Amino acid sequence: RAQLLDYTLQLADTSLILGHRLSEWCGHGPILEQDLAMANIALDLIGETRSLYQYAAELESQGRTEDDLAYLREAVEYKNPLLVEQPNGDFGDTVMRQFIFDGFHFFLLKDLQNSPDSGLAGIAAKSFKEASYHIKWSSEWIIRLGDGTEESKRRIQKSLENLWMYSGELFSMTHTEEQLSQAGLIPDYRTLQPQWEAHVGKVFAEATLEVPQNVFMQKGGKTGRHTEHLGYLLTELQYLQRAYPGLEW
Amino acid sequence: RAQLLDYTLQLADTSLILGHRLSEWCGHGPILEQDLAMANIALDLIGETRSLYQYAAELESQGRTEDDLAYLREAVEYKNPLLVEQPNGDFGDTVMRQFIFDGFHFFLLKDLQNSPDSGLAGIAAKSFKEASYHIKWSSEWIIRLGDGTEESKRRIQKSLENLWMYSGELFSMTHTEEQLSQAGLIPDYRTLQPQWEAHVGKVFAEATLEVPQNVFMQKGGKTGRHTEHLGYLLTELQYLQRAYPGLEW
Amino acid sequence: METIIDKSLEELFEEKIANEIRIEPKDWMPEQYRKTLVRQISQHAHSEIVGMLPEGNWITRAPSLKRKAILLSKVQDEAGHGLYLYSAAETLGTSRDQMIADLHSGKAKYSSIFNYPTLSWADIGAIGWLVDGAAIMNQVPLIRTSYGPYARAMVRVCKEESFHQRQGFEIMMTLCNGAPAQKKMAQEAFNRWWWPTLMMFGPKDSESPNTEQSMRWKIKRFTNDELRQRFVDMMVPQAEFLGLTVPDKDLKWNEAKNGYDFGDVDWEEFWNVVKGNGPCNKDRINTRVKAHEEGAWVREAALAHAQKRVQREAAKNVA
Amino acid sequence: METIIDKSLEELFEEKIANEIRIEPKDWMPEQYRKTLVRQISQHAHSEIVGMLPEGNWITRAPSLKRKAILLSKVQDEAGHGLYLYSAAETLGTSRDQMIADLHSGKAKYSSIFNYPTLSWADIGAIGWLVDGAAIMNQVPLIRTSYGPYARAMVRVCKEESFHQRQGFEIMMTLCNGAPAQKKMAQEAFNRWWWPTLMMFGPKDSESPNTEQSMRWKIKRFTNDELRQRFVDMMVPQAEFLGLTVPDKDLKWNEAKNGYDFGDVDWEEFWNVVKGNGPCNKDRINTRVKAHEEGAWVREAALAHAQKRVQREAAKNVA
Repeated sequence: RAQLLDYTLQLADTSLILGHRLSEWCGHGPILEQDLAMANIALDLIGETRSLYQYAAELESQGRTEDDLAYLREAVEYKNPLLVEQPNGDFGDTVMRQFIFDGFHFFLLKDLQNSPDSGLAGIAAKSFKEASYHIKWSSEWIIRLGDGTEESKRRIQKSLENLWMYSGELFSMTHTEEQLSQAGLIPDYRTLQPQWEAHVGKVFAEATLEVPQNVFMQKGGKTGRHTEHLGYLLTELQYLQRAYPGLEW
Repeated sequence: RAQLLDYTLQLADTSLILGHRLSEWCGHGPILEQDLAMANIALDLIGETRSLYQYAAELESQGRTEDDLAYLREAVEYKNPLLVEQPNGDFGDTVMRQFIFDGFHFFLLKDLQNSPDSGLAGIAAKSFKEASYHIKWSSEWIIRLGDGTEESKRRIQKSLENLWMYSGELFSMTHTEEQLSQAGLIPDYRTLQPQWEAHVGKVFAEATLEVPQNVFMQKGGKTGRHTEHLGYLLTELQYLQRAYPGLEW
Repeated sequence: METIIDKSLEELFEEKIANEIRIEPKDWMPEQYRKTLVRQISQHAHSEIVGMLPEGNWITRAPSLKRKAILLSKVQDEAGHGLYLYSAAETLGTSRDQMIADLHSGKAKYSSIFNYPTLSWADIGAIGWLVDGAAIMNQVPLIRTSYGPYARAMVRVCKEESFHQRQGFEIMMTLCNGAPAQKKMAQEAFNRWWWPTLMMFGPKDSESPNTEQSMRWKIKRFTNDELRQRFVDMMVPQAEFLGLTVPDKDLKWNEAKNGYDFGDVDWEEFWNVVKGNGPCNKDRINTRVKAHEEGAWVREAALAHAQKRVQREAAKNVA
Repeated sequence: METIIDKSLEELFEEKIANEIRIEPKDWMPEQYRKTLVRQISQHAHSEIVGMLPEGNWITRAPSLKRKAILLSKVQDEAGHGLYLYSAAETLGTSRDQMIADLHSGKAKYSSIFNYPTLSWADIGAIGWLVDGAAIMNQVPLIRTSYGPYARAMVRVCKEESFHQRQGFEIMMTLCNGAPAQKKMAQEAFNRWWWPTLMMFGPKDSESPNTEQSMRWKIKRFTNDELRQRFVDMMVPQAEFLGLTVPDKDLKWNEAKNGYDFGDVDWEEFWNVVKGNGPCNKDRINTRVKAHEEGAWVREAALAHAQKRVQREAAKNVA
């Protein structure tokens, strides 16, 4: 149960932080339609976040609420992988971060729908539909930018090179994940990775992008060792809850 | 006394916010020597800030400390003029913001040293020496950048055009300032302005820069109506004090 | 000959207007009617887009996950409104690109209210409650406006706006029923937004040159002063309900007119903001221009890719 | 002929080294000595400059005005150290520009410790206490290093560093005597910084190829393992005093050697960070390169202006 809580929090932190990053785009997108699309994905992720934190609060049964869990922890207590906390950069960086994540998210939720844990399974089933839209959106944009102009290709290839080192952590399993997987509650990520690689490889090929080779994979976020970017994100995210503890909004 | 408190807070907020902005440069300056110089000015301003808040706390006598005053107020309660909260932009923007402020600061402190209020006079005397260094630094840089390369001239002229609209507020007197001035406790800003204009004009002439004409002067900061930039600055500034109320650090 | 045809077209047009029959994109319409509409609809579209910024400013700092989702969703709705309205304006023969270029050059206007900054979370409540309230009052009559696409866009816009207004009111209510610091925050925001909101109805009738023609064409249905009065009469009781003090010492119930007397708007401030000297005019336009310029490579790539696809399809069909 | 002269110069050099006489910039020195020194001093200078970043990361979030001023002043001191050290290295004939270019290209190294992120305020305490502590242990012997300008720079550097270390310890002490959340923060930071700090003394002696020659030339005075042992022996009691638990289950007092036995550093992590794969290697260099590139126009302007001045002076003198 403690491990299930731990894992649920990790998923919640992940969608929270990525949703937050996407929401930073609101009003600043390159095309009005994409402003809408990114807000949509952010909303889906925040919705998923809420369900997950609510479930975590239930598992924990200490009277903490979704907002306590989202707003009142220290940077080192957040368990999201490093990828999702990376800054937005340009639109290509955001699309690439999303694309790397979406494949993972899609295949994970697909399996997680069948978890014997009905809490996780229910949330996964709902979010899986949304994730199917996300992966379509980001894959299309990878292809458009890769197989677009010379400039767009140069930029998105660069985004790929900058972000690829954060892709490995998605599939590297923590102690908690290993145990939950052995207990059959969550998929073995080693079975997800080939599916993800197939999808990613196909899209990159169509986008005429080259996957960087022999990249040293960074990890740490899932055990609370973040990059310095997360702290600044949290100062904004948590500001009002910190400034006025315990109030209703 | 309430007015003196109000005014002291306004001065403190001003040096706090400008010092904070300068401190954001630390480690990111264009030349190591200028990294040092900006940190130096920031330190002077933070030092001035502390003296002013300490004096304000004394005037208020409600048991609040310098840190309570610096860290635990809402954006609309800060009374700094809009100029000092403007983002750093490039080095030229920072130098221009500093230059516009330094002239005001220098001539204000020069007079304020003679205030019959010994609290203000003492702080002003100490800070005046530092301000003499600041005005020298920023004036020299205005000249260097204005009379440097074509690019530097274009940039610094642009900085001037962007920031000039915030210069008027420095000399526009609030109700509090009018009354303190009439009571002889602080100078009449109308007498400071010509001195400032003479200095600024001389430097701009040497820098071959053109002062924008017929600019509508923005104001509001001195009465708590800020730009949206201040809020983000405060989320960082206040984070720890807000997250852990009432602790020693 | 042409004159005669034109005249009969004009007569037809006037007849439709008189009989409340909608004008549609393919119908003949006077050049001035078309121009007025493009100006008004694009201005309305721009207002939605620029209006995303002050509220967007608090998305990352929203105080709860629920509020964050509601706010993000609201700002997203505004982007959606912008889209319908640009489409409606495009039916009159002006491209979205052209309209955006006019916004960025300063030729086209947007609602001045968005040149005020959002300084606290309560501003999000105040904007929803007051600004959306005023917008609805301005816009509901537009559902009956004479130009079809605009009228239809307004149906959806107004429906969503009243939803937003309820959310804004709810934020204010939560703050006003909350801790003293929250109530203070609400009052402070109310103080800042009250007068700018009254300015949203435009200049006094005596100084509004376009009103008469627009009313005649049924683009506009009420005068500025009429709408302003209705707004004050509607909002004062709501403010009282919230326990907020209207920042107007001249406010007084006038039994005779069955409405409130209220102080005069600061018209100097009004015209300053209209002329581009509001607290955020420069920031707002700079932000939009920056987003547009930084997105240029994305738009070019999307276009280039679409063209490649078309060419590949064509090549396939030939083969 | 030349060989003979060289030999006698070399003998002279060796003699000075043996007699602890300082080598000065104009003295003859072996090419390898010069190279080793440039590498070491520039690496040291780079470490000061890159080291500004992790701590600079908390200046805007320092929890009190006093702490903010102390931290800013400390980071400023590091910039100052960078300056002296670049100057010392320049006396060996390599320009600051060249050294900075080598840093940015990845050719030159800096202390790996700065490739770890600062994630909480306690990290500022931990860095001051542990990292500066280790730096001092590495650097104090350098006051007696054979190259004059380096030795003299180190006098000032070490003096300021021990001041910084005391400040770091004081932050830790305040946290450890504070609320439970603060103590937890301190322990968590200690857990993250302990091992990377032990790595600061470099690879094991058995795997440190340059040590022997550097010791012979008295550039270096103690081996890596010697310094690491001294550091552990010094810090463990301090951690105990603070009430912190050293994150090493193998740590144990060894009466026989009158020092602590301690666990083995994760050498795989060590080499990874050295090779550029640490958590922040890319961010640190990107940040420095960005600052340098964005500052190019400023440096060019300063140069252009200085030249204009010189020309104007010259013209005046001619006239």
